[in-house]
Amino acid sequence: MTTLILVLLIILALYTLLSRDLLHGTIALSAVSLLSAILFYYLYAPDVAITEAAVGAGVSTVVFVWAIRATERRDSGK
Amino acid sequence: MKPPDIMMAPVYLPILGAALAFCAKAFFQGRLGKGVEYAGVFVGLGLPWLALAWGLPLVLSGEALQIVMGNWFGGVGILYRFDGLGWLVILLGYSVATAAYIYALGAGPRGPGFSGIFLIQTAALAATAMTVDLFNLFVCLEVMGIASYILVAKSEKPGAFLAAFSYLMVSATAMVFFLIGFFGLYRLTGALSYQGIAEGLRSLPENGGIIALVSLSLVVAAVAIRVAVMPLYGWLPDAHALAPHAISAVLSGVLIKTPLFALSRILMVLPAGPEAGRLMGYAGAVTALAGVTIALAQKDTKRLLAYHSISQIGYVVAAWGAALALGVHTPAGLALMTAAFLHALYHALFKGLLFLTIGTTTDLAGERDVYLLRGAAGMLRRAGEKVPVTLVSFIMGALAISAIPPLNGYASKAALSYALKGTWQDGFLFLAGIGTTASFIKLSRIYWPVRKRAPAPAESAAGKTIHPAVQFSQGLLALLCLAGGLAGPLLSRFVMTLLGGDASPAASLPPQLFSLQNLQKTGLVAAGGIILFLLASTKPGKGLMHLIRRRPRGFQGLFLSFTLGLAGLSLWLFFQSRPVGW
Amino acid sequence: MLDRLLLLLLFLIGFWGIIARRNIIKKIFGLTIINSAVVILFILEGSRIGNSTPIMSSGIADVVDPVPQALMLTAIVIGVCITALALAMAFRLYRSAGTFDIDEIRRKIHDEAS
Amino acid sequence: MMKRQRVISFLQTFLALGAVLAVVIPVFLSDFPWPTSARDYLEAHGVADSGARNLVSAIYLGYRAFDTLGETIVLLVAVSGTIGIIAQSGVSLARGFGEEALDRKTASPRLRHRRTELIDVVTGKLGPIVLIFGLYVMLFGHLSPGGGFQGGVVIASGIVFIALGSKNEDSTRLQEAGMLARIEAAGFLSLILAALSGMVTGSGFFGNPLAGMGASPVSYIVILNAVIGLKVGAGIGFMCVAMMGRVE
Repeated sequence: MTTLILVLLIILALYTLLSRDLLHGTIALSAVSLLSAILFYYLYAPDVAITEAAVGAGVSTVVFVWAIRATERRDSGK
Repeated sequence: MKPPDIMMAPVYLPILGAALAFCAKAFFQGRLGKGVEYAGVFVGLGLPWLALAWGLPLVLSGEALQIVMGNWFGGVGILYRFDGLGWLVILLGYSVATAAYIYALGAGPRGPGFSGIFLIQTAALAATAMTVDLFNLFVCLEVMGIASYILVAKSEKPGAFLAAFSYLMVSATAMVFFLIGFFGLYRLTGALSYQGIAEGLRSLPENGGIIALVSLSLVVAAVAIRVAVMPLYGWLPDAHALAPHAISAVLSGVLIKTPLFALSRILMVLPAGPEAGRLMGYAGAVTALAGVTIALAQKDTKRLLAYHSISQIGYVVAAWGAALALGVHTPAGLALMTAAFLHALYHALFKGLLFLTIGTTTDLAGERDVYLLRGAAGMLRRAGEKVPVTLVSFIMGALAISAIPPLNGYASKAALSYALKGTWQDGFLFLAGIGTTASFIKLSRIYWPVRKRAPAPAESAAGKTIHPAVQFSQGLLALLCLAGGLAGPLLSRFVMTLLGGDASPAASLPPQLFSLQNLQKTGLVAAGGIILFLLASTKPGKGLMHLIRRRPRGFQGLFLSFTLGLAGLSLWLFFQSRPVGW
Repeated sequence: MLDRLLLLLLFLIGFWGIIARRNIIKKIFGLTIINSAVVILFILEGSRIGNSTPIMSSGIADVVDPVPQALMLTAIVIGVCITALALAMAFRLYRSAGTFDIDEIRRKIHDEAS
Repeated sequence: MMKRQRVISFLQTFLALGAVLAVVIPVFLSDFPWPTSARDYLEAHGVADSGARNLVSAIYLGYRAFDTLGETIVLLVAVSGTIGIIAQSGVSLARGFGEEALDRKTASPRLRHRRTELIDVVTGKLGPIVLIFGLYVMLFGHLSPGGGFQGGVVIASGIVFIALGSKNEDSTRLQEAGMLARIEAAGFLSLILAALSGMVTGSGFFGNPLAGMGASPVSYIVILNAVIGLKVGAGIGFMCVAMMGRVE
């Protein structure tokens, strides 16, 4: 179970960094946060799971989406 | 109010003051808001001086007060230690912060938000100086960092956001490496405080072997990046040059020294500590020389001062590293650590003074280029400064950094060269002294009266005058520099008793401060400086300096130098722990 | 052993994102990823010594190590605060330089300064 | 010129990654047995010392409460710094929450016309429920998983729901940035006073003031949870509401 989630995390992290569209990157990043929250719950760490879900997926996604909304969505260069 | 509570005053009083400042910002407007804000600033910056005065007899007698925060169980709770080193670093932090805040009242950023973040930064400085718990050091460095990123970005100059962003990214990444190092040490020992980790490591075979060495190098490299030693200095020039003047003074004066002395608490206790200290000492000596050569090449006045900060911190780290290598409780080690702290304290004073005076002058003249700005002395007089406080303060600061006798730079550099005599580092520091004198002759040219073919004399923008608070803070720092210089031997004896406790009587002090031998050395440095300055203003000299200025400095370079510094440190620790070699 | 290798790979991907990608928002993505990787490392290794949640209701025996969990709460929140601040600065950089590419931003700001 | 620069940057990346890999491998891949000394002590004495059955809350608000204060300060500084940096830029999106009046009429038109029925119904109804859940997570931190921070962030999302879903006429004061800034500042001040209260009753800075007295010591942790929850909720709510540029 842990290994499966870690493999998924790696795939999502790669997609976050490689995708042209920053908004897709943000959504993939909040998926990374959510998956790590599920992993924490599985590893008997509910406090960290709630924090990771609420703070990691919640607040940082809001801030990322706001930053991209206020600026530019396409990632031009490499 | 038991002793442990008064000891913690320098930490929680500024936080209380910051809370008052933020309440003033949210609740009150106009005069009431100002009143509450200044009440918070008084609580935050004024009262802790009483706690320091109360603590003095305790640390003078060589005692140290070590408490667990809130009397919880020591294995899990947070340990704080109030001893001579802590007292001195808090004194350093508060003196520069108070002078810088007075300057900010006159010319710097204003408002309750600024006061709150400034107070929180001061609280983080005091906490970093006293903590002996590794994860609490992580939190204190993060609080200090985040406060300084925002204060750097407050100056609204175009480059300030890029400087603050680079500083933030490099420090945040370094702190993640710190967490990995902390993970390694917690995994081996199960303890959080330095003593607990040290005992745990010593009970393991080979002191924990490769994992302990790698974890220690991760922790040391992450903290060393805030000290801007040679490979890891890339972020500092932009951040210090583009920050508001009051913040540049605090950044250069205190923010690169407190992590250094917090690191000395770790390296004094952990088994592989002296080896890491030795390598950082060597890196410090190289930093002193390289920092000066780059500083000599700079055009922008504040960037020149920022590179000087790197070079001067190189002096401090050279002596500090050698002190740790020998062990602070040996007489030679104690003399080195005393010289290192003395120079750190004096550098905080004269570098803060230089940043403030140069800031006032360049703001008034609207020009920051060393080659274009001339006749600033006349301009200051015309801007209504009857008593030339800024000019005199600048001269005293420049003399102090070039180690000219009556001022404090001379006393601390004499102590440094006495403690380091006979080592190659002393040679490097001697050459760096010559470079410093040359670059400060170049910097002081902005004040010289205008010659016929020189560019137009600086004219201060209409209506700009110098605020009395600005003059007061500059005058205060200049007097402290002079007093520090005259009372050199007395103060170094005082610092030695605080640091050494029992070993202090045996340790030797530089015999006679104004001895013929020291004066001869100063004359040599001054002559070398003038010759180097003349060389630098020749055609090939300018070409070489242009080359140094144009070297590529990218964002990636910061991280590459961090990783190479990290790998170098762990290799060094690995080979040092294998004396036999394979 | 495989979990630790995957975690090391996740950390390296995040670090590669910080140093190699030229878009500063991607660099902040990388910072968030390496922060998550270290937090997972702490919790994963900390949970090997027990098999129940550290809430001491009656009859609970060998509990997972609560110390790394308490420390990682702090690390997660600090990571998010650093990310929020980095994004505010990236926003201001975009407004002054018109692009997220770190090299162009540096070139534009150097042209303005000199 | 571009080709050479690209090669240099590739080499730098490769070198940096190699150095990091070499240094970090021993720490990541070591299978040294995890220390159990801290866990054993807490299992035996955790509940007795702090009164909280949730050991993570016991550490996080009892043994190492100073770290939590540091964390709260980082959050406060980050929120005020982020808002300060954005507000100074005077952007249309940012204009909505400048330091001066934050009345509801300055929301930029771009946001107003995109409000679908879905947002009105969902957020309008869900707001209070999320707030109640946030308060529950906050106040029961010492028994069930959760606590100050988690409850605070859930409350912040509740505030965002209310700010999104409120109709023109019946909006509560809870969504005005000025009000949230006041709650945050008051929360921070009361957190410091709660921390200092330990000194008055002689159990030291961040000590448990009720340790000696009759009341069960866990109520100190509940107070800390409540104060931190309010402060975090108001702080993050303030940032999110400000970033939304004051939707009607």
